[in-house]
Amino acid sequence: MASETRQPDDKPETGFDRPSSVLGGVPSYTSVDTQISDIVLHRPVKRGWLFGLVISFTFVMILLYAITYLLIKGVGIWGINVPVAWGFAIANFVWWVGIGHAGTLISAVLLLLKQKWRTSINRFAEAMTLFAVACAGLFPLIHLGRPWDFYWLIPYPNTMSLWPQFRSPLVWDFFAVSTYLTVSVLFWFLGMVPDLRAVYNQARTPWKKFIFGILSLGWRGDAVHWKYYNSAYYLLAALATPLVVSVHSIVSLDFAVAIVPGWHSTIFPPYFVAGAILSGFAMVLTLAIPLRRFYHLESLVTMRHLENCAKVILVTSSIVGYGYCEEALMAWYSGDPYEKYMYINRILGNYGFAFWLLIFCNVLVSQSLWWRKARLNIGWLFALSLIVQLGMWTERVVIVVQSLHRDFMPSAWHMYSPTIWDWATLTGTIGLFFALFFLFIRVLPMISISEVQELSKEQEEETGIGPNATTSGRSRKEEKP
Amino acid sequence: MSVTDSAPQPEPDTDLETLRARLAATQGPAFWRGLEDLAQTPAFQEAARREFPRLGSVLAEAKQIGAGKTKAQEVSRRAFLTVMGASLALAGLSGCATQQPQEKIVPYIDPPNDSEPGKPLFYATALNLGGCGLGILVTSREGRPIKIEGNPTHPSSLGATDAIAQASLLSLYDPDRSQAVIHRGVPSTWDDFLNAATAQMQAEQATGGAGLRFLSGGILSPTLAEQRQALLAQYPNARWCSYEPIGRENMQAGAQMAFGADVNTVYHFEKADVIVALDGDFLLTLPGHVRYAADFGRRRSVRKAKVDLNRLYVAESSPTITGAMAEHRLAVRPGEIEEIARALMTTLRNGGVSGSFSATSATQSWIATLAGDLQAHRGRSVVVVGETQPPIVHALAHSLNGMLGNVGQTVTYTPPLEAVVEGQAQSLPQLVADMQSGQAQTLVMLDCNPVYASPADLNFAASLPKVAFTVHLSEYEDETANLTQWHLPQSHFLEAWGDTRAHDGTITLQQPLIAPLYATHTPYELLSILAGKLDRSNHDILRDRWKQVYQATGASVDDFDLFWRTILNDGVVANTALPVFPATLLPAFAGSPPEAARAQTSQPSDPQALDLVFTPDPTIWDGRFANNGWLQELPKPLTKLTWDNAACISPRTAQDRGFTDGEVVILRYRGRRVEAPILILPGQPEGVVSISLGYGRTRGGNVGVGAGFNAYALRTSDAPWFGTGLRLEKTDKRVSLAITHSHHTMEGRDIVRAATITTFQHNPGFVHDHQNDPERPESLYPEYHYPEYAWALSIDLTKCIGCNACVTACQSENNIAVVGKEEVLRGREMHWIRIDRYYEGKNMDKPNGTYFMPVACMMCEHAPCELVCPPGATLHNRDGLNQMVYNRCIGTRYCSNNCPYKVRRFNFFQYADLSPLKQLMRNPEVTVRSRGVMEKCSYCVQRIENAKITADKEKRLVHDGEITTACAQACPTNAIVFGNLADKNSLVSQLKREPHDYSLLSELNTRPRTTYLGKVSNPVENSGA
Amino acid sequence: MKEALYGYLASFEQPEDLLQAAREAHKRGHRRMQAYSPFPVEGLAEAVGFRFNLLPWLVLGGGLTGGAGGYFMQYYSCVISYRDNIGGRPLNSIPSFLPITFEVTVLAAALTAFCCVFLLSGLPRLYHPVFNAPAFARETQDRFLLCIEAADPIFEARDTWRFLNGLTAQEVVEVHA
Amino acid sequence: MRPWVEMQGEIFYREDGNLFYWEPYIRNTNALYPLFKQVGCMPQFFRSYANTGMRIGMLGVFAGPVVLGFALMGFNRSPYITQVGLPKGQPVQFSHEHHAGALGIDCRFCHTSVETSSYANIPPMKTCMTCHSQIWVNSVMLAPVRESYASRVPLQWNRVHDLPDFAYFNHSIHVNKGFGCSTCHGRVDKMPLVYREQPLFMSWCLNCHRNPEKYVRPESQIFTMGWRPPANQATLGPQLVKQNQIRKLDDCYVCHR
Repeated sequence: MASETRQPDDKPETGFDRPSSVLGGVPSYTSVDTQISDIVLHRPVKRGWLFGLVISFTFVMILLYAITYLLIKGVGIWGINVPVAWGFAIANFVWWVGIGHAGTLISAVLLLLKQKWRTSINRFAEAMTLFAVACAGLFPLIHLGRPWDFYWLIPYPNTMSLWPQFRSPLVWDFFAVSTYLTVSVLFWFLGMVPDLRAVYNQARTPWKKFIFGILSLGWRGDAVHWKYYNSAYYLLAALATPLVVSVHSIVSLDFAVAIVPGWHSTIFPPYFVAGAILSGFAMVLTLAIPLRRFYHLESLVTMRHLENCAKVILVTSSIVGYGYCEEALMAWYSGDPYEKYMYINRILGNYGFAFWLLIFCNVLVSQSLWWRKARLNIGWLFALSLIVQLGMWTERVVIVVQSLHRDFMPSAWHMYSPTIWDWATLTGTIGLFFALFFLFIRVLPMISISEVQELSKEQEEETGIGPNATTSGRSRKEEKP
Repeated sequence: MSVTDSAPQPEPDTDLETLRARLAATQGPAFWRGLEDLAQTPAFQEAARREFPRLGSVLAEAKQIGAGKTKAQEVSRRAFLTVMGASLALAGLSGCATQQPQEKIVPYIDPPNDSEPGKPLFYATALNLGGCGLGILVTSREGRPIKIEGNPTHPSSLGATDAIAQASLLSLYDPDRSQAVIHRGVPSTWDDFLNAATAQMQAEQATGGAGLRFLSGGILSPTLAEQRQALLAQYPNARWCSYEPIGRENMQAGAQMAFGADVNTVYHFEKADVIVALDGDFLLTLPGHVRYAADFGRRRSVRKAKVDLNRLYVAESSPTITGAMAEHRLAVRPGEIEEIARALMTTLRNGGVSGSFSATSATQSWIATLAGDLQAHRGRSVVVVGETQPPIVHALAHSLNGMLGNVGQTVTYTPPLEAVVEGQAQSLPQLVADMQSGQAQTLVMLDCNPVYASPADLNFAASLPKVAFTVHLSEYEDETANLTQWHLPQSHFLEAWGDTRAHDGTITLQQPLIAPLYATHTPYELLSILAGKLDRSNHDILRDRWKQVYQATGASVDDFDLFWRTILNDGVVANTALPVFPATLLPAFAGSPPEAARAQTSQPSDPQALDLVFTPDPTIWDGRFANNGWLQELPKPLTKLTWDNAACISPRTAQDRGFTDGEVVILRYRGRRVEAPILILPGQPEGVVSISLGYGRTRGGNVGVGAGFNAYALRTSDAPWFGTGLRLEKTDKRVSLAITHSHHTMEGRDIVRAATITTFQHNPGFVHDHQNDPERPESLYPEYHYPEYAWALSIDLTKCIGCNACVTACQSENNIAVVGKEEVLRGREMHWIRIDRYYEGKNMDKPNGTYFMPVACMMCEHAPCELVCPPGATLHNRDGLNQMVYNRCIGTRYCSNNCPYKVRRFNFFQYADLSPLKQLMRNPEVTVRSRGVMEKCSYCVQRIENAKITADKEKRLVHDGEITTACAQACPTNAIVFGNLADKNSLVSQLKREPHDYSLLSELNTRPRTTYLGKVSNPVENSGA
Repeated sequence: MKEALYGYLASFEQPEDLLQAAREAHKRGHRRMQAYSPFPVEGLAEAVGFRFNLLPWLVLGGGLTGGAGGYFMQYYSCVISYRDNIGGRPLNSIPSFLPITFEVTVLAAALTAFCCVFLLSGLPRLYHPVFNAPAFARETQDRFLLCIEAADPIFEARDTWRFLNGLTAQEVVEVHA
Repeated sequence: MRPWVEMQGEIFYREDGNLFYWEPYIRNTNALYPLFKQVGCMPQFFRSYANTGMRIGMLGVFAGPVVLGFALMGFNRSPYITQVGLPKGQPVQFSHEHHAGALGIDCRFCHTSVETSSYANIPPMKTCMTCHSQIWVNSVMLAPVRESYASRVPLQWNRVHDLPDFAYFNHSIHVNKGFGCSTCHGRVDKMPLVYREQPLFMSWCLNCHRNPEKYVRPESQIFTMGWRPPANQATLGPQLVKQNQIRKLDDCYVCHR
């Protein structure tokens, strides 16, 4: 829209990108409302957006094709075999769940920590969470030999009088992931209700009015509603915080509970969670950087946000690095011959290259963020976010495949090589993720209106100047004759 | 054309009906099965089988071995689109509510006398293999043979079997079997053949059969031998020649050389303290090897109470399981064996090594040690030579045995088993000459495949068309069938009457288990047809012959029925073992070895040249089992190679010449060439390439065709087993070899625990020494108690010879699917029990030891797999069995990941062949697993449960030895013992109290129910060899 | 045609104005009134007479019930319903049962919280008299509104109207049901 | 009170470094607003009945899945799936009511192997003909039987009690341990055409496998159709369980292999 022609982008950007400021200047309540809801309501379909959607939708089609073929033929179409009975499917699952962590973390944890800078990124971070978890949830389902019997994991009184085997980490997974998904949806939706009302108010066409009206449940912004709303919102945050930690801990237990050398390790939960946050924040950057660029949200999603994400990445990647060292230490210290062999084999064995790749991507590259210059270099941040994604995915694959392909009995050792269908499924879910996201930014307010309004008020009170204060009725009253 | 018109077969038909009905109701939503079975519904397949046998078989094959092949993976576009949309949506719901499809019940018209529905029946019969008959008991359910076990009363079996015997069941149900008479490539009928044959024979009658030629394998059947005699009497000028690709020409000639007469040598290993095998693989290929393995195993028992160990010396030119069992193994070029034999002889005569030939120090000391040992064990030693060695070596062995006073003790001689005694080596070239010259007018080939298996230099295929009238009776439409005018389908031995001889001559009656599935007949019938008796049935021929034999003994005809029933029931004809043959050594061999008879084994002229050795294939023998999926997928004992043969070379040779596994090379040998993949085999002698026969089939079934390369193409009649002058040429081609066990060493882990006998005597508990953790670490969990039954398995690594009998037995008992080469390459073979093979020592050219370790589900009491199974499809029962419930399994494969022994198998595709023909073969007591389901060894729980039911009815407990597992039952050496641990007196309990009993990976505290007895060997201490 | 009067709606431009107005109204004894704002305003609820927040207690209850239920579900299936020996582990494997217990606790609590927000605030309610006021079109934008219902105990048309106009309201309108 | 447009202007003219940045986004958000002001009210998008509609909708959203779930469970237990009480058509209208009931023929006359084998055995055509070669020799109803016996083509009965192929049931052990026919097959002597008495659910099997004492009978009663647990079953049952050495078997391998 207009902004392409008139480009205050660089001039003000320099001004607004003072990393200190959470918002680029103080917007008026109205402008916040309109600016955000316009993206949903009035902004015409842009070629760039359409292009992106088409690309990602193509991959959704590939995914559908791959899954259909899978259901017809069986999981044999993948590269898995008997020592390596879990291949890409589970690695992708872990990777996606990890990405799904940043959203809730940002919105819940930072909310409890009263971090202002969460405000303008939490909404799409949460959306990201949902879509990532949706992609993740796909894998445990399709990796089953008989997917149509997945419902045997649900405890319900059946004619066989049988129950799930509650000692199995996969059942824990089932509960953890579904709980996480549900709570995230609730949290996301609850936060969005007032904004949906705002969009409703801005909407012109009956259809939009109808849909947003229904979705906003007739929200009135009543003071008492706000009261309940807030306490519920904070309670959900308080619930989501341990939840988000538990989810990836439980996912890590899929491995830690097993006796496979390279899996059976007590440090898995913390180090999986760290990895999850790492990949999650990387994904936030991957999404935020183009978003603010194309939708001119530089003043809402400021350098402050990007830099903070960068800092989180730096910390978590260091934790992950510590995890690697810890594993090596335990392999040596435990004196367990199998562990020892596994770790040496991980570094120097058939899949050694993957190990060095993940060390480079997850630990080394992000160390550059110690320098502020790197943290403020948007281009570098974007590149880095992609590198970290790759690294984290590689780590999951290494943990799954490399540990399995040589365990206790040398007679059973066998290599694993992915097939075209493994890749199709992986890229397919990536397509699905972005397709959902593209749709999201067009149909729902991607930044929380009410919260930014609140924030702008607070800013106004700090700075003393702003578009709202001066229109005070009180001041006018004095002028009255 | 139709199969049904010529042979009445109501029985199979009705069965197929029921089966098709039963097939309709399998677990899993019909929706999905519908998709997988698209265009492969049993009805369609059945129709196809009847109308176009070839097509039917193609479909069956596509399903049998095609699971991994792309052609079977392809899904029709229509099928795909049908699901494309619905699939995702329906995937979940389809499981919820599905109505049961209607099953039919088809009763008998008249019930068969002695059979009760749901109860198995056992029939005694025998199969011919490797020059002697093996007595077996066949389990029959509702008139269908479903399992083969050894016949305890049969001298060659003693209740055990080998892999091939077990797998021969599958051949019966092979859709690729020849199903109709074929005349010049066109389907015809038996009637047409009868007319043609009668006419031809009348023509021959005139000349007394001057143009009449017969070609057959060795004839073990007395009845067939008599028919042959009669026929030759009828046609005095006719000639009968015999050719076995893996025959006993050398033994025969050797005997001639030593005794002036052909003899059949019977060994008594149970009496031998010292065994010397010169290229003599008596554990796997020698006639009677099952019995020999049993006898050998009996002398390999290491118990705290009593240690009884023989000592085995092996000098061999290509690694065999016999070599793997040897205390002192010597890998030599094939030509050197003779020298060794001679050296041994001279050494024994005049003490101290003879300088007659230049041997390496290793060889020298080997001979020295052996000589000393033999001196010490006169009369309690035995020298065995294999069929691959030239006659002179056999002769030398005879004289050695004579010299050591073994004859009458560990070695006895009988008249030959086989009826055809003319020099077999010459007979085939003679026949080909006649064919070339046109002397041969009529050629009748009985159960043989000369076009494929005859020596390349004879060029049999080219001369076959020159014969006016050719007849070929065979189970498959093989290479020969393609070139003969009349191809006649032969009955499988489970469909036929017959008789055969054990390795000691004892006769067994063969009786049919099922009416011929197709319009097939037997050699007996064919011979009687040719003799002009068209109306005599297979049964009549046998019964009448035996009636005569019975009357000849002077017994009254009235008792014959009783006699007949007795011999059928026993599976042996009492005291028909051949009498001892008074073989006396000819003077030449009485003294020191005659130099004259030295076979010219020239040392290779140019250094590049290698020795070539042909070996019988340990799984598909000479190629006659090439279409048997079980055997094709059975890992060969040492190479662990499936679906292929390869040119095996030693690591050193590979290193020197820069060859790697799977690299295709051109073998140039005596002006012939063949392309073969390289396989590096530890223990292979330096500069020797050994290739196994039987592969490279071009016709005769979809399973076998295209697998491996044809070794016969290099085989010449003058040097059928080995020769020098082989050259290898590199190519840029590679093939991937489906090897199930590629890692040779144990990585220093305490997997197989071995010691010498002296170590054992000083420290019986040696197995627990080099293990950092206690055998049974403490556990936090409360103990579960198993008061009534606690099933357990004990595997004696000292006894296990790695012969694979258990693997095939398990496959047959438990309906285990064949997956095909591609799937094996991916690491998806389905065997419930595998035999791990490890080498010990740094030098891969001369491994210090080769160990076999059968590994099946360990039935851990603290099973890691159970803990992680989400639907609880695998869990413990009250007998402490680790149950795997297929119908509850959703296929997360988590259990397999968490199984430290990796004994769980997963159905990545629909591996199980659901075609009606295969349904006939299934063990109805075991669920046929569907796609997406995990499976594993169950300790043959179907046997356990049935035994418990029987016991419960009698209000008692199952007592020891009442049941055993399929693997234990098949094992010739009784290395595997199954029993109840709760019963303190059971054999298995006793074995587990042995000091050298240990459990695999015990440090994981999985508490396996399967434990091992450490391997104890009996070498001569401080010997260099 | 005009329906019955629902109340008067005063719209302010600043949260402070609204807050103050609400306080004054409450001081005057108005009870049946609501204050609307685009974003939560500190103390506004109390100003219009909000006292006790039930929600947290409901959530606590929900969570506890969920947790207990979650554990019992596992205990029942493993110890009471089908007593299976799983890898030699005790029937009641407490450590293995904790993860699910935790997850169910969180789930139950979250669902309670979510549902109670709307139940307690009487939502969904798509139609509401105050929506008739034009100012409400900007209620989520930049308007801070105070509505005193006609049903209010001390509501008296003229008096209340004057009172509201006396405030810093930017405009006051009648709202009809 | 100023008209709305003016007020907007006011913001327009404010020269503020921050503010101008926002101008392009400030549009006449509600062009119709002045008009509404004249009317004094703005028509609502949703009418009052929308509230009721919405509540119903919410109910559907939350209650719907639950209801559907229960419906499915019910469906799975319905005769449509279990075929309980639905007589099956057969190639010949063989009446157990007549043979077992009226004529009082013992079960074992036809189902010969019920005491010894896993299969109870469906009688061969010959068994039918033992009698029906003497009586009802010309009955039209029996034509198929005679035909099949003559032509050696067996009849194909429709299976009524059909366990899945992965469940291995053994008649003999049940009969030997004192469990009667009618416990599972119902009053066959009252069935002109046989139907399923029991759903054959795994839960149903387990019910007896876990409490055999409720269903076990004295040996004499096993083949009696009308047997009901006597008043003293509570004491009799456990005795029989003890005396027949009945174990409570709920291991998977008992039935699944």
